[in-house]
Amino acid sequence: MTEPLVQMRGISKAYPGVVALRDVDFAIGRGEVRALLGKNGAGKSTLVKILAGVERPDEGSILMDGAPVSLRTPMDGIKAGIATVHQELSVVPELSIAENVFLGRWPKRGGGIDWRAMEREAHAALEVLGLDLDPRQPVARISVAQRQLVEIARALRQGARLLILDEPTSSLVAQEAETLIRVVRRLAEQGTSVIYISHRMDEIRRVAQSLTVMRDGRHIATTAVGDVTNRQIVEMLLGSTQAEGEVVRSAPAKRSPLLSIRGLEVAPRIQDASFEIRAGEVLGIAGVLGSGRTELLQAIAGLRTIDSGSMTLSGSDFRPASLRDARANGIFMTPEDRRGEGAVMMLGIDENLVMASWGSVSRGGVIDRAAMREKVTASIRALGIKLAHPSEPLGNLSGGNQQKVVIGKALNAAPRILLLDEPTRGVDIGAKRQIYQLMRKAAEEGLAVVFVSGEIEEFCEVCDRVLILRGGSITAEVEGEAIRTETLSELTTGEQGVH
Amino acid sequence: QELTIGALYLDAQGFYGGIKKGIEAGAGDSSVRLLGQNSQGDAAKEAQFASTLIASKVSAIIMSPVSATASVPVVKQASEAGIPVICYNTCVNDEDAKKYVKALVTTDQFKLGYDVGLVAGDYFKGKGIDKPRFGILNCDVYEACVQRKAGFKKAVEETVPGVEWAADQAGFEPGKSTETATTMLTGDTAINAMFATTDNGTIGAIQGIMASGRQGQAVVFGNDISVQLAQYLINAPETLIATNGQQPQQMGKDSVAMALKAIKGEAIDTYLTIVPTEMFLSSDPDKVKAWLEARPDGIP
Amino acid sequence: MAETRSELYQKFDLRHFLSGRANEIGLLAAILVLYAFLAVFASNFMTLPNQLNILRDAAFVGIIAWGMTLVLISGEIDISVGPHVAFAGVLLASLAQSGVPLPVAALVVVVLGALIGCFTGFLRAFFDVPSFIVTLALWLGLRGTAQVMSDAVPIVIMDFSFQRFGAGSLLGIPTPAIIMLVLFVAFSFVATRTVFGRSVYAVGGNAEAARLSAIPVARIRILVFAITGALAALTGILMASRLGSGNSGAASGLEFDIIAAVVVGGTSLFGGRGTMLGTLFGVIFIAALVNGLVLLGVDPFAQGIVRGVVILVAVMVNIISIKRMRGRM
Amino acid sequence: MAETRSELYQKFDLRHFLSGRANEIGLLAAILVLYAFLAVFASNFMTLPNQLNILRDAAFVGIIAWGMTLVLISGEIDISVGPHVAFAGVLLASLAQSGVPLPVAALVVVVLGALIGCFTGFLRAFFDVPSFIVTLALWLGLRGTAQVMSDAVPIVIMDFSFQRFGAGSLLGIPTPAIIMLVLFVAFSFVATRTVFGRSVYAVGGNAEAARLSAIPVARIRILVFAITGALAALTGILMASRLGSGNSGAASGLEFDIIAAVVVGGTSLFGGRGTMLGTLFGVIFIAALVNGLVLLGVDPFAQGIVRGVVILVAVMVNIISIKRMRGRM
Ligand SMILES: Nc1ncnc2c1ncn2[C@@H]1O[C@H](COP(=O)(O)OP(=O)(O)OP(=O)(O)O)[C@@H](O)[C@H]1O
Ligand SMILES: Nc1ncnc2c1ncn2[C@@H]1O[C@H](COP(=O)(O)OP(=O)(O)OP(=O)(O)O)[C@@H](O)[C@H]1O
Ligand SMILES: [Mg+2]
Ligand SMILES: [Mg+2]
Repeated sequence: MTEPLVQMRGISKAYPGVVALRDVDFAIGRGEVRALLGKNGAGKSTLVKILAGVERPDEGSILMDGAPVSLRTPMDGIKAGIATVHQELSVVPELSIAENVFLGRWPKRGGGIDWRAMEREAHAALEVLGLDLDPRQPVARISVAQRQLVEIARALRQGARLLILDEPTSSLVAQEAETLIRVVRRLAEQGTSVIYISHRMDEIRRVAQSLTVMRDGRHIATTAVGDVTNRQIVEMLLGSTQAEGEVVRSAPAKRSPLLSIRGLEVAPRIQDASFEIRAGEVLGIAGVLGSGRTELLQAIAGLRTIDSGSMTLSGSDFRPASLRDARANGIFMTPEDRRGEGAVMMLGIDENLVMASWGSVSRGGVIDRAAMREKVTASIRALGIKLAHPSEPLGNLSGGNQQKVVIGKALNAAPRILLLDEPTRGVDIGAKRQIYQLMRKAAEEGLAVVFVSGEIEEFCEVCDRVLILRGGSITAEVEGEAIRTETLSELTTGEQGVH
Repeated sequence: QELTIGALYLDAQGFYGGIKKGIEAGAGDSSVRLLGQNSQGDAAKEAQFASTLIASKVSAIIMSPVSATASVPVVKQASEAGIPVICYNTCVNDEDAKKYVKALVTTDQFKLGYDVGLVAGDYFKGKGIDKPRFGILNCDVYEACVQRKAGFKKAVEETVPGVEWAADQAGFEPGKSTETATTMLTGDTAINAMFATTDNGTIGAIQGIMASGRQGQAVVFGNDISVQLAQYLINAPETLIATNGQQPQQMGKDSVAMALKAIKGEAIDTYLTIVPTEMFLSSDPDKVKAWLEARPDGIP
Repeated sequence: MAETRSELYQKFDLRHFLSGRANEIGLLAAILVLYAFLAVFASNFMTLPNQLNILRDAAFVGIIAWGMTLVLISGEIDISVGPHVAFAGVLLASLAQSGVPLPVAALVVVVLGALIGCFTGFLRAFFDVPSFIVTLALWLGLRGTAQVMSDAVPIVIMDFSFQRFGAGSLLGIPTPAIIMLVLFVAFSFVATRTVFGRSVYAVGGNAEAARLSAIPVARIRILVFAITGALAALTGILMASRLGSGNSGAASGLEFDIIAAVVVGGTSLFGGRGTMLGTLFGVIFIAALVNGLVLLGVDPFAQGIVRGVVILVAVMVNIISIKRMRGRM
Repeated sequence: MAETRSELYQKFDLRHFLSGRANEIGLLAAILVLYAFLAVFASNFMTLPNQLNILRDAAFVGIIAWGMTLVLISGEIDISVGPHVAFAGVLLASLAQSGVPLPVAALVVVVLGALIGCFTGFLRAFFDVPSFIVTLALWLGLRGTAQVMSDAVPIVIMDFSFQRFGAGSLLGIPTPAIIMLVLFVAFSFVATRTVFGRSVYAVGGNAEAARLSAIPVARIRILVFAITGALAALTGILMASRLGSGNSGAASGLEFDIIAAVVVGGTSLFGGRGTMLGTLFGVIFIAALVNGLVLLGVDPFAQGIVRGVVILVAVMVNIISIKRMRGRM
């Protein structure tokens, strides 16, 4: 085998209270697509951040083309030909889409920025990823998924020798993920090396030739993808022979509708949606990007003005006038943008967990610390959150663990209807399973859980019923055994056989 | 045993630069330690600094109280702590001053305005103008300025009863007073005279006339004297007619002398020391030049 | 299981404790260094009367600073407090002058202060007017109102027992200082132990997340301004009592001193971060510095330079040591 | 297909154009209303001399405001500009007094101004000292230095041709106004068309994203302060020329007027958002308002109230109409 493009040797990195990497060796060849796998907090992002020059290792060395390189700043990384899409979105909301695609490397003409060329090329770069947007609008106005594509476009444009994608598809649906995978494969054929981090097992097999598994900051194994089964991968990831979860769905029991919705219209995307949410079930909502899943949940949660349609909650008329109104009626929603809307990164993990349920851990406005600690401890155990101390800032946690805190907050709010918008984004396989179980448990306790996800496979594992949202209305409903990947993807896209 | 005197300056305008120099000179002559502080025209800050001086048991306090009423409590507090208080420039109201203040060294503020008012009145009478129209740059937030303005108005009204008081705006900060004067003069083209109650206001008035191109049509009467005003008296005699100057350095020195007397328990014969004012006229450039020569450092 | 559960919290973790309080520890060290220096070089600095005097001076900044800390933590700013103090004093004096009994007048002034704060918070919360703009308008308007009401001449308050309120002391401790310290305890409690206090942090840290968690963001915003308005009014009353009059020119630039003390105390101008203890240290540090410079006999014109340098050095050393401390753990 | 798509955004889109400029349109409307009112009620307001006068006054705020806009967009603040103006004037005058030719002295002052700005930016960028703290220290220190240098007594600059620089005019337009407008064009270009300008927005909008994209965040931060420092020095020279002296008490509170004008112009105190045109409108609006109130003969004490109310109403109406406009599109 030829000399690898990049070699990392004996990399160690510690954060206050946490050792993120312990003596990790890592190497990738030219034109190789390497999947990097591991539980939340395993150290994947830290490893690639060190490659990108964002973080500096405490120990260890990096070689490119066999020669040692010093990657001390993001600039060094970019100069060395390493382009990175980081896990946490790093767009500037106030700037236009075009400017974000070219961030820091705006095309110049005659001393000034060439806006025309920039907009044209940005549009072209996004089109490659299947996105047709006016590149002049500010990024603040586009969805999380679209922002993620903007960042990918930025990295692709750099013409790098090594492309790092840290959970690039976390907020994408199957179609976009598919487009991205095609783009990555093409790049690899042209000689670009790619490190691809994802928790989605099916993607890994389609995009990567080899994979590296990490656990607790250690390198566990590197093999060709073909040499291992999914089951083996999961075992390496989790570090135990923890059983591959069977479908956790419960027996379909017909329950009475909790919330019935007829002819719902929410400008601009939801036209005529009719469906019902039943207590004690996990209801999935599937749709393509921009099909209006988020808007639908937001309308129910009182975050959007409903233009027309009728709703009945437990048999009586109901129209959520505001977030507080919905909340008072037992409806709670977790947003898809964790950093922007889901949690307060500066505050402690404990406070984030009880933020939506202060009433239950306070008396007369004064916090009952003992009650709070008990509740927080229970949540941390139930969700399996990996942390150093409950009161450390949430921002210190790995992405997946942050997501668990957001869900924990929602569960602590004790709603009757729990709306989860992409709750498993960036969550590892083990934790996903825990989250499914939490959803199931909540349903068994009588909650109605509504679940939006971009990964169709997830519906099969946890949902009792799945609604298909297309063109602004509910076009189909699948129940029980009929919930299968192929069926759902046909129904959402209207095409036959994506796979 | 070393004597310590606390000195409070009202703010950091040129006039208090002169006071400070006078006080420092006076203190230096008698090897007194000086604790100085700038009240910045704020009664609250003054109270804070005075309390600090009182708590550290200075031998005397020399101050220009910010207000005739609002400064009473600190003066009283000092007096009750057995620390003699000497007022300069301004003082608390007469009744309380009698009780708590040992001596007052000042310019007669009313007269400071009144005297230049007489000059102004005579100027217009001499020109046969019986309805001069005045714009005023005041510093009414300070009580001394209110008196200057009152004095000036009284004198002018006595000499030319037909006088018209047009605009009357605050103008005592460098720069801002120039802006206000320019606006006034462009806005009211009938104004043919300006009166300002401070050196910065007077400079602003002159510059306002220049900026609005009204040289020869409007004239300035002012208070205070400085190097720059002296320059204008010499170089722009048709614009700045007269300014009535105080003698801050003298005032400072006299205050220290009074303070030393009070500390030693000597009898102070006169509570009130009036430091004379000096009128500077553009028609008498020699006097202006002599004043300039006597002050190579430029401190009034 | 129950036991391991509480272990998550209960074992006292010194490193965690210290790293969470690095800012306060650094400030305390800065205060100690300053005190040591002044004790040696400024005669009379360490006397009891002077220390009490520092406390009294600190109160005129500190009382409002507690509210300002909440305002800044919530991601807002209130620059109207200086004129508000002047306005409150003038209003109190003119009410007293027209025969209203002082306690009633004081109550009116404080309630009105809270209402003015509500107004700011209301415009911020419901019309999205930046709080800098609303309080800028108040900054201009309240000083103007005070001047118009009093013609810029202090309005004397005749009641001598009232003067003792701001200038006097209780058990030897100046009344304003006592009020400041009592309020400090109250605000520390509010900031760390109440739902309202924690909600202020949440709103400042991420307003959107707070809203989606059903925290009443608008109400929080209104409340922080109302509290600060009431504290400004209270300070105005104390100041009127100290000066024996309502003075439209009083407290000029006070907003600035207060914000400076709060920021020196480690509160972020961008919201989400800050503690009452830090603010207390910031207030004390600056009050002791101002006092010490007078006693050192530093030339008044040069005092600004020294103050600037000392504040900068103290904050810099603190920031560097916080980083060190965090880095080591 | 490809063609229709590119047409989609290449052809001039009125709605897009307007919605991106809603703030400026609103401000322009506010200025027009103010002008209409003053034209009717304030005699001589609409005369050419008075309008030129407004422009001249505006320059003393505007020149620095261009730099301050960049500072605020980058998420920082610079409160030291007022004392910096005074310091620059005093330094210029004392250099001139000691025989340095004025052009050389002016150059020295501007270069030093930029260096002082670099110092601020440096401490911010490399030591994470909040820019509020660094510029607070400068605010105290620069005024103090100016006072010490001059003993608080204005230092006269004898050169009369120099006085024409600040007080005079070119083709009838006041020199400071010309400088302000030329700089406005330059800064508009910088802010919208240069890599540096866009980097300032990126740093203020999301510093972490900027860093990850290899934008030299530290250099940008240093530059915005250096520029503002140089502009403050330039304004100091103009002010000294206008006053005929270097005055340590000059420009008190100027930082406040400037930040107010920039914020009224729609720039966010939290960074990421703002335009030069908005700032220009903010500067003109406030300058015209101040001028108009003098011409209306409003009681000086009441002027603060009127200014506060007018600014608040203008900003509120603007914010509401921006929301409407955005909502409709
Ligand atoms: N800035 C930080 N401060 C403190 N701890 C950190 C910081 N960044 C990461 N960590 C910790 O380092 C460990 C590794 O985190 P890292 O982000 O590399 O995990 P990851 O494998 O990318 O996880 P995920 O799948 O959730 O993204 C975690 O325990 C995390 O809490
Ligand atoms: N023009 C816009 N301005 C502001 N927000 C927008 C705009 N368009 C979409 N969004 C936001 O983007 C999010 C996603 O939109 P939507 O609900 O239509 O898509 P979705 O089906 O949930 O798909 P996805 O979340 O995968 O993008 C929503 O939160 C919506 O508010
Ligand atoms: Mg990660
Ligand atoms: Mg969505």
